[in-house]
Amino acid sequence: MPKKISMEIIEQENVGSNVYRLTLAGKFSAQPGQFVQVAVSTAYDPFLKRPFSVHDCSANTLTLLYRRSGRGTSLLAEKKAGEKLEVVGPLGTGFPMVTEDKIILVAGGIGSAPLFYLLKTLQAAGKKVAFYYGARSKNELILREQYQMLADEYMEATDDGSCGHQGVVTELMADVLDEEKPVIFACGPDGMLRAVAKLAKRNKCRCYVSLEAHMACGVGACLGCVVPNIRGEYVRVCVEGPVFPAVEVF
Amino acid sequence: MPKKISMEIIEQENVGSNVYRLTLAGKFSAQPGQFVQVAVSTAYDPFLKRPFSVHDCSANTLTLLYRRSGRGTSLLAEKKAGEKLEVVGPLGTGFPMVTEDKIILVAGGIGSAPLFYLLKTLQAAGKKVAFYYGARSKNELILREQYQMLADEYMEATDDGSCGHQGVVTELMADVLDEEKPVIFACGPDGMLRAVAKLAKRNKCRCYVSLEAHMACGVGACLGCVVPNIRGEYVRVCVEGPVFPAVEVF
Amino acid sequence: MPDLTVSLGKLVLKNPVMPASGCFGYGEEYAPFYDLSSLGAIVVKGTTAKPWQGNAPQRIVETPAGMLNAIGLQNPGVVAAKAKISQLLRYRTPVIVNVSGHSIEEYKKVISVLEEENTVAAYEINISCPNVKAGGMTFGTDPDIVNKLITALRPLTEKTLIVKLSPNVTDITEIAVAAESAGADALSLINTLVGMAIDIEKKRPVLANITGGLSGPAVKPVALRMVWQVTDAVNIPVIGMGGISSAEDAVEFILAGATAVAIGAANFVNPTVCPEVVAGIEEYLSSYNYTSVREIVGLAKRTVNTQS
Amino acid sequence: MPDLTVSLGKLVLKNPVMPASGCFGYGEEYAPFYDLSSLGAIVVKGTTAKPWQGNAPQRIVETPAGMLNAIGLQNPGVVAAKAKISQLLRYRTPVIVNVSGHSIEEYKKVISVLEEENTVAAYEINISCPNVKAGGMTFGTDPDIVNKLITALRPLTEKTLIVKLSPNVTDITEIAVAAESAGADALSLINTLVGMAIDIEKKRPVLANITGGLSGPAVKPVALRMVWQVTDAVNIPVIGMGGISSAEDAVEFILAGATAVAIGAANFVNPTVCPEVVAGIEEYLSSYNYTSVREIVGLAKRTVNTQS
Ligand SMILES: Cc1cc2nc3c(=O)[nH]c(=O)nc-3n(C[C@H](O)[C@H](O)[C@H](O)COP(=O)(O)OP(=O)(O)OC[C@H]3O[C@@H](n4cnc5c(N)ncnc54)[C@H](O)[C@@H]3O)c2cc1C
Ligand SMILES: Cc1cc2nc3c(=O)[nH]c(=O)nc-3n(C[C@H](O)[C@H](O)[C@H](O)COP(=O)(O)OP(=O)(O)OC[C@H]3O[C@@H](n4cnc5c(N)ncnc54)[C@H](O)[C@@H]3O)c2cc1C
Ligand SMILES: Cc1cc2nc3c(=O)[nH]c(=O)nc-3n(C[C@H](O)[C@H](O)[C@H](O)COP(=O)(O)O)c2cc1C
Ligand SMILES: Cc1cc2nc3c(=O)[nH]c(=O)nc-3n(C[C@H](O)[C@H](O)[C@H](O)COP(=O)(O)O)c2cc1C
Ligand code: FES
Ligand code: FES
Repeated sequence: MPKKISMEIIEQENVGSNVYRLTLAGKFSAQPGQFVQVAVSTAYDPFLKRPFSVHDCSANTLTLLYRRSGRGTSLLAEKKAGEKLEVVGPLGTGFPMVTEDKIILVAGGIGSAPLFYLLKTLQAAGKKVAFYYGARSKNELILREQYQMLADEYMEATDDGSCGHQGVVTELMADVLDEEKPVIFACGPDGMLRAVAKLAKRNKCRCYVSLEAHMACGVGACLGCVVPNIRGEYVRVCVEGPVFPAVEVF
Repeated sequence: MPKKISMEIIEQENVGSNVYRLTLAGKFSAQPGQFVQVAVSTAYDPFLKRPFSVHDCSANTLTLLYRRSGRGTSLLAEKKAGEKLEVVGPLGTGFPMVTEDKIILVAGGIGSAPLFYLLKTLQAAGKKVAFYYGARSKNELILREQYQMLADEYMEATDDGSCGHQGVVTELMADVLDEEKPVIFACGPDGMLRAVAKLAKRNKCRCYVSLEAHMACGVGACLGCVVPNIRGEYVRVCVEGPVFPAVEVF
Repeated sequence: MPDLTVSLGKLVLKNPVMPASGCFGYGEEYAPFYDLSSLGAIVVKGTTAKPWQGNAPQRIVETPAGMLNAIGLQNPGVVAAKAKISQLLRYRTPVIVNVSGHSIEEYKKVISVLEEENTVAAYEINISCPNVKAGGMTFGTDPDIVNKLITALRPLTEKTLIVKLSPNVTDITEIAVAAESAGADALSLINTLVGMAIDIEKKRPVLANITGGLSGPAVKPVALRMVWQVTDAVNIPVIGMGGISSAEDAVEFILAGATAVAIGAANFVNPTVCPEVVAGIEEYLSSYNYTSVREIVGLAKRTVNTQS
Repeated sequence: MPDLTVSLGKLVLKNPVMPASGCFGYGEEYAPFYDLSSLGAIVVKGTTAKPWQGNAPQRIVETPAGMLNAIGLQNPGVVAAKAKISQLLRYRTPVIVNVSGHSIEEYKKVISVLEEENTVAAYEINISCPNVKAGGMTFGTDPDIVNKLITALRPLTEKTLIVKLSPNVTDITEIAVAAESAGADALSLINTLVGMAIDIEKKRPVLANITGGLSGPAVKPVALRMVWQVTDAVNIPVIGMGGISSAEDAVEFILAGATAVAIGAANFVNPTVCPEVVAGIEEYLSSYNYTSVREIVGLAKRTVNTQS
């Protein structure tokens, strides 16, 4: 059940070029892949709350990982420990629990944000989790060490070859998909998600993707965040998503 | 010449119930009674800059004294040392230099703000300055000790009698005006200013009052801040004022 | 405790606060945040005769102190909506259905279907949606068409008939009077102002629909002025809306002449804004010793008239 | 370095940025902050045949991301204004005079007096001021009156005649077309939206005039939409304004179809906004390798047409 809650900032760390990890205190629980809406201002401008995935959470903390990319995230990045933030959540439909034991997480840049909590949750449930991480360049493989350390398998790719395989991350996945038929959970830029979904389809793997959309309410009331599903109906990213079976939306 | 300048907060002190003294660093100079416009937000809401009198200034600092009374001053009160503020100033017409040697300053509550710098400037010019300070209650006689210490004469009055004479400050002034014919400089609530002006007129003393008005530009361009003068013409508080000869406006 | 009840035609509300249509889905979305029975009424999404798919995304964009939306009245159609609406009855607060269409026939269809059961407390006739190609706002800018539409709908129901006006007109009082004389029991205003935004990197409009409807705090001054004007021009009650985000905002609308208020975009930013506004209005009334909210409806006009 | 020059009728501007009338006094107020010759033009306060006293205070009030003003066209009258205007010639940038009046005769008087000398570069005919009782906005909401007024003024001058439109209308293109067909060389839009605010403690309108004109970032989406619509409907250049506070905002208006832009309330908040916008437009053009600002006038429309 979502609620509106005022949380205190415990820590705000710059963990990479323009990327911040924000840890908040307060009673909070969520499923991996769910998100929260965060107030970046107490005035009327910027007006809307900002959606961020749950990067991590425990009974008394919520951690977000975000890239400073516009007005709202810039204001957020200026906040200091001790300040309060109004948060609404948990929201949306996260990654499903699956019966398969072999799982592949595919992250593109800051799209790694929800996959940390997912990785930990899956491992706690006894799954073997491979982590495939792609980005334009090494400095966009945010917090790569933490995934490298935790994941049962870890592979990385950069467009410019500054780290791992030079090329796109899907190029690393073809063989594994063919042989092991894992379930795939992916989050990242649209182009990457489509490539992953295509590969999954070809290899008959189940694949779930986490989408982004411009949101107002975040709770399903405004119909602002829709994407077309394969039947051409508009479905809400904030309720039916943000995680969708890839075959539903691509 | 007014300019737009980004100033760093050196200190922000709470010096009384809801009153703050804000010290800013930057090359700045002003006449007593002039004011500045301060940006309270970098976003579009609150939209307008806020006008504050120069409470004190030296070659490299500007000090403001303000009461937290609404949205803008609340945001201002949250700012911390090290943050930057955009300031436009010095603006307006301040208190005139006068040839008389005996001067009375009359302050009503937070209206004392511009009179500190005025007091120091007048004394530096060799004037004898009496300071008459009125407020509803002792806790609104902001920074009373500093005026008490500096002024050549110091008198105070509160509505509730919690400090000094019980009653309005003008009740303390009648005799002095009659005998010494000082020049009067006053700043405070409209009712007080009118009472001071009336008393001054009766005693044939010259009297200058500092007015407030809702402002947009602060530089004379919008005609938003006008008050009617005695000829019924609208004059700009931000250019022709904020200090006016009392006989011009009351 | 001050009396918060107000009347819109035959309909009595326990308090003057309701969500604005399209900003509250079919109600359930905000049920996790508070007890919906604390609302004066529940107003549901614009409902049409057949299902509407709505506009292509991007449908919303933030603007200074506001937002643009171009949802395009996506809704499941009146038959499916009816089922959802009956779910709301358990909240023991009146349900108001916002009715839209491309033609008079379509509006009639919606009301006829809903009249089959006694679930709806009032109809809000949306003649002002800026985001649909035919119908919608075009209905709301011509007094003759408004008169024709409301005259056609009036016989279909004994329920309170509210007409929701567009602010995108030269003279909103003209439309208000047309609606009143055709038998409307109350008026809602304002719907959104037509606006747009351009993406300067992509060099094209941000919204797929090109234009959208502006709402939120940015529009409050315009909405308040229109409520002031319309309540001078008609004798039926007005539901004021446009940018209300706090009890103070709501009180401004009531002092300007609104009998009730609706809250739209502010729900998105603060999911508990509606009950907070109810509590805040009550506090305001108490602090000035008013015994009923009805005492302050239009009070600012009386103040002006007394002073001048 | 991209070419920033644009033309409004016969008038060539060195760049497309100017202050909006009423937000820049008679120019001198902002002279301490930067060299006024960096402006594309200087636009002075609404000027009338006789001196106008303006409205009683309170004249302005802040609103979410904007402000309301009810100045009521306080100005010293055309004769005194003429002297101030000649002072501006030393900035070697065109001076545009905003002309107002209660009647066609009064508008004519202003132009006749200013035509006595060759100081003014263009006239901006204000048919849209919401803050004066007679004339003002009433002129701007009726296409026939607009046509009559501009037809009467056109023979008085060979200078560029700009007509400033009101956004408080159902169909702004209708008014735009009326002005164009009566001989206007260019259009300015938008003037302010009529709005109001209420003081809930005093229980009366904040502004002595009751209503005022809304401007600032809050209105930008509405202004941009109207520029988009009007530049579809007429063939004369448009000066876009309404909420412009940054070069990005200005570029949005130019992409929407504006040939030049004017900046109003943002001057109050940032006294150096005008030259900053000039520099920012230049930077934008350079970053996309445009050689002239004229290449991007209306570009967002062409993008939409190509894509659909
Ligand atoms: C379900 C969901 C989860 C997300 N999780 C994360 C996360 O964990 N980490 C992270 O860095 N980012 C995440 N994003 C993207 C994040 O919401 C945007 O980066 C952020 O809103 C940008 O705000 P801004 O004010 O800085 O940008 P601006 O461009 O100034 O924002 C203007 C408006 O556009 C919206 N907007 C801008 N970019 C996006 C975007 N990519 N997606 C949706 N709305 C956008 C803003 O919310 C705002 O309403 C998520 C988005 C969604 C929908
Ligand atoms: C020339 C001048 C000098 C001033 N000097 C001081 C000073 O030294 N110390 C001090 O505490 N106050 C001073 N004031 C008053 C101060 O400007 C207001 O208290 C402040 O603007 C309130 O802002 P807010 O956002 O907190 O209030 P809000 O009520 O939220 O402000 C809303 C709007 O009203 C305006 N406003 C509100 N109150 C006043 C007021 N009293 N006068 C003018 N505009 C107002 C604001 O600027 C803003 O535009 C001065 C005012 C003027 C005109
Ligand atoms: C996302 C969204 C959807 C809306 N949908 C409808 C609708 O279906 N029918 C309607 O009459 N008004 C609709 N409106 C208009 C609102 O009901 C309200 O009139 C307007 O938003 C002004 O109020 P606000 O500023 O509080 O949002 C919608 C507004 C928004 C923001
Ligand atoms: C204080 C003030 C005074 C104005 N006076 C005039 C005027 O005299 N003549 C006129 O045509 N427009 C006048 N306007 C309207 C502006 O020129 C401009 O059209 C409007 O404010 C929208 O631009 P903005 O949002 O950038 O302020 C005035 C606006 C303000 C805020
Ligand atoms: S953001 Fe409102 S429905 Fe998804
Ligand atoms: S505040 Fe603009 S003229 Fe004084």
